[in-house]
Amino acid sequence: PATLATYCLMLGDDALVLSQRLAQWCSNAPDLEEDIAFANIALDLLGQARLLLARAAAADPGQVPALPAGSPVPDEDRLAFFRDGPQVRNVRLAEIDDGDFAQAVVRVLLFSAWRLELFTDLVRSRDAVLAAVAAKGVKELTYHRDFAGRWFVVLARGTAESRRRLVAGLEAVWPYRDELFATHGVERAAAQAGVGVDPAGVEARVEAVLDQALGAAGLERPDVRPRSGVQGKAGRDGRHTEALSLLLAEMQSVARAHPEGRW
Amino acid sequence: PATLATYCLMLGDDALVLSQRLAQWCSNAPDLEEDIAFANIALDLLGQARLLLARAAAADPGQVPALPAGSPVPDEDRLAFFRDGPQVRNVRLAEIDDGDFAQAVVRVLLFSAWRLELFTDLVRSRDAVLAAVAAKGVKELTYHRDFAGRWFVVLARGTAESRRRLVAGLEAVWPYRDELFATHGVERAAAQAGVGVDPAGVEARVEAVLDQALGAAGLERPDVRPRSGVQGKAGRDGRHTEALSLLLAEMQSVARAHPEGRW
Amino acid sequence: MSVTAEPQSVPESALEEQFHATIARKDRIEPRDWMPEAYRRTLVRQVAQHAHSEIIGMQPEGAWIGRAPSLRRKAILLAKVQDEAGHGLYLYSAAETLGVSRAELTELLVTGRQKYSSIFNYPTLSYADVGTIGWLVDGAAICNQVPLCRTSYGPYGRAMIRICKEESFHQRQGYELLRTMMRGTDAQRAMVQESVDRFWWPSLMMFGPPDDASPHTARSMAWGVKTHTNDELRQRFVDMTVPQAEALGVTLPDPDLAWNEQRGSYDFGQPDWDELWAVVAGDGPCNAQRLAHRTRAWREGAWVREAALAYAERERAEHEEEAA
Amino acid sequence: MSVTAEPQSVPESALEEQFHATIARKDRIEPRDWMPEAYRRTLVRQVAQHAHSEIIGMQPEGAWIGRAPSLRRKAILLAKVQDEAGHGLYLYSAAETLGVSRAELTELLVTGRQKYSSIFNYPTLSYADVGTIGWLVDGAAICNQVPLCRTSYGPYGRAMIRICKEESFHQRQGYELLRTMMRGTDAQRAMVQESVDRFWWPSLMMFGPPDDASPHTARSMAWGVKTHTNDELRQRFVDMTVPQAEALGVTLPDPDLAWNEQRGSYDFGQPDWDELWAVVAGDGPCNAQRLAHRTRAWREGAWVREAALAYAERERAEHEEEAA
Repeated sequence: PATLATYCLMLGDDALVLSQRLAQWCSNAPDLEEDIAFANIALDLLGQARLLLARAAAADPGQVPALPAGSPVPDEDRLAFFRDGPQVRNVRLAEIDDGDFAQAVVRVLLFSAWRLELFTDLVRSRDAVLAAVAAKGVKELTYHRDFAGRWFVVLARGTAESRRRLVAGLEAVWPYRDELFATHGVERAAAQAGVGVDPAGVEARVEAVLDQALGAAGLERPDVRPRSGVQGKAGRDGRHTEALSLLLAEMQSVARAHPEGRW
Repeated sequence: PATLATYCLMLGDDALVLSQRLAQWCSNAPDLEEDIAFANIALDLLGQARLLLARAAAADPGQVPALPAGSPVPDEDRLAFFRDGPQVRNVRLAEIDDGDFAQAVVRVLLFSAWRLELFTDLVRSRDAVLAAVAAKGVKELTYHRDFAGRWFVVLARGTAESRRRLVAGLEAVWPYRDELFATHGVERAAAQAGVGVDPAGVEARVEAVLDQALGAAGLERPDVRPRSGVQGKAGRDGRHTEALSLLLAEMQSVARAHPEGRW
Repeated sequence: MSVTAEPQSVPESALEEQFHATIARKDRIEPRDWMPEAYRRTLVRQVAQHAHSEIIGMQPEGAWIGRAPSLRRKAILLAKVQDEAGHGLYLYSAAETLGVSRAELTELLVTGRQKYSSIFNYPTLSYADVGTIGWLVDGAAICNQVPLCRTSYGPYGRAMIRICKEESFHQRQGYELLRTMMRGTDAQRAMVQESVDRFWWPSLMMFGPPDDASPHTARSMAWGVKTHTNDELRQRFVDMTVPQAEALGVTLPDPDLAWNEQRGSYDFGQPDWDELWAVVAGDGPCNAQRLAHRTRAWREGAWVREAALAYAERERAEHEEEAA
Repeated sequence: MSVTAEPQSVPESALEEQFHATIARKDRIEPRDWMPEAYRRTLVRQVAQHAHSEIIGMQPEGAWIGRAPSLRRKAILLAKVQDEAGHGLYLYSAAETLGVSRAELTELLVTGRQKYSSIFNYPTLSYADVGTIGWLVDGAAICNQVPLCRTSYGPYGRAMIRICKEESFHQRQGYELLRTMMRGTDAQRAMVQESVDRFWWPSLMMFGPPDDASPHTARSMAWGVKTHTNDELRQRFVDMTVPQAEALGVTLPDPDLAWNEQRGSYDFGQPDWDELWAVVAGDGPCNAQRLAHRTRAWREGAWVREAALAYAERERAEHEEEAA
């Protein structure tokens, strides 16, 4: 149960943190259609996060932060708002700053192409909840990937400026790619137990999708090396970038000011 | 004692909030000398804030936020880290975003010219602590005002670009000027009790200082109207700009995560 | 939502007679129909101002998406702000049927030549404001907007039907948030009261100045663009809201508020109209901030819109080549 | 703090003999003195790298000034980061005595042609990191730097004396923060341990690669620029730190750490040198972020520096006119 719970936190935190980032576009996007599209993606990911955090709490109540006796805060919110950075398990790709619209597009493309393949396999999880989350998520992630893929090509083939920015975005985001496929012990154990998916197993399929997008855009893979972690550990171990603690400080500020609040 | 305490919070919050803003320049200033100068000003204001918050707590312990029994958090930190926006009493000038260096210079000039005149009179407060804080502060604020005044002239007479930015900064900051001299009920009561200073009484002296700076810079007073409050209430009543709640969210995040922490 | 227009001329042509007959039998004017230039200009201004209000209105609530204190509330708020973007879309589309583009209207907004609802020049200072905006601000907007569903211009009226449906959903959500918070801690109850204290008067101002100071009301009503006076709508809002405030357990900050048995309505005090004029003139607490935010987002997105245009042009050219 | 230089040539001139004699009797070389070009270049690089390290080093700690959890700690941290700016100033001044300007050196930094200490490419992830950086990182820096107070180049050595004094003050403050936190809540103790787990190995890497992989050590020692080998300094640091960790109540994350009675020193494991090389090559967790931050601040400040220059020029011209 601890493995299942931690595994759910990993997938849930990926969605929660990226949802938080993407929601920042709302009222800041290049046009209303993109305000709406980013909000849609953020809402889908938030929905996934809620189901996954609730599943984590049910699987292992011991991982849910304690609050003052009688606090009405539900489990999903305890997990979202009362954990500190080292307990948060998302990959670093989900937390880095968005930069400009081009960088946001590249990040969503990479993230959703990867997560879509994970969820495609996760549909066969022995855990019925995870399987159901994955089945619902596959449809959502297909839309996210296609939205980002379309803009990827538009920006690559739009103007010289948009192409320049897209290439810069690609170089900024790509160093976080390898981490997506580095199997964590918990992921391995979850895969062996038949409840989770080993990310290393989806790498080839994700690569094929990305190569297709790069091809349509007339771009090469960026010539950048992976960003190292700290003593080999990264997001899945709670070793994040500095961006996460500021993201959490904002996200958790109201909830933490009212640990016994009803909302 | 409630009047004295609230009055100390007003002066203390002005210093605390502006200190927080100015500290953001550290590692972001145009050159090392300004990194150091902004840090100096921020440190001086932080020192003033600590003395004033401690005085407020001593004058009226009822205004100090309660924490779990046995919490070792000292009064000054309870006041700084465990009040919400509506309890925070600074003028809005202290909390607005810095914008660029020019806007920061204008803000510091306006703030320190005003506060220097307040403190010059506050030296005669019947409250010995306030009088001592003011006496120490007069020296500090003279330096702050002169630092900002020097840059005010340099930017005005430097390049066309720096002059353009200075004028823009002046127009952005000036609408918060009137609030500095609008006497709040607590300020009036404190002045009548001989412990505080009525800000309306220092307006003419502050104007003279600003006119001198404008003259040296070859600039007119900006042609902008004051920024209204909400039903006539503003910072001194806890009715702030949206910038303050984000500033507090960041500033209070670690302290609030550990209400029983020792630091 | 004030409207300004040229003095109305006496009907001269058959077209103009037809136009007035359509209005008189409460039918809709459609984009293909003839309409007086003053009517078109009035409508463009009103619809654009309404669209701008939706878009600027994303900011005060959007500021709290990142800080929503529960995941459920985060989803509700994000969906609501997204709806506002959607409302902006419908309304800009309605304006486009009158011959002006979204880009033109946005330029008029960011250069300060068109307005938006002054309520959004007040700051949001706590999460309770999300609830209060839903309850009071959306509530007042609905009072203003429900009559607009029957407005004489077809595309505008149909957009309003959809918008009003979503707005009343938002209003219920806002009220529900406040009700939940009132059942929470003392600090939460204080937060709700503080928020209501700030938003009550600005909400009353949303109906515009008193009738005797509203010069365009008569003409707009004759055109069927407006169907009730400012004071009528304001009274309706107060009568609707006071019992809700009692149910909620909050105090409305008006010492003159009292039930008038004779009128069968509540008497209430006057907002600070000087403050309204200051806010309308651009000196409200957030005017500069709202406009700067929208301008920045619009300018920063220019390269993306240009890229999309260039890409679409290229695609079209390639398709035409293939077709040839 | 690695140094690279041309192969040393045999002394030929009287000047060169004098230079070596000065070094041999442990006197200082001063700016007016003749010095071999390779010595000058080595020094410029080392002093610049040291200055850059102070300036880049402001970022990881500076990130927490805004979130310091007590006003006392906020003041301490702000003053410390300010000291780092001051150290940068002295060191750039020392470099300027060798004929290079601060602006030139900063351009070399932001364009990636000069380095800074790799330790600052690790992120700060909690407030405990402020303490750990003081204790371990400043501690390691002091071990590296105390010998530099006796370095052969006068301005550098004198800057180091002042810097070392302040650094040991910072180190004590960092240790004191951790000690206070260890007396706090369980969550605080866990935070300290997590921080030490992350910073222990990078601190050991601060002494550079093992001696057998450090090609320039011999030459730098001969020139009196360096006075101890990397491994000597690393051992000294470990021996100093282990008892402090015990007093603190934290576990250093090295299973091989053990007292060696015979050597009278601690045995310890090897850091992951591959990670060090990756970080040095630019692929550490924060290299891109640190450089982007410094570049942005420097570029954004350009108009201010230009304005100051233009103003100074004008003032000078006016004064000359008056004098004439």
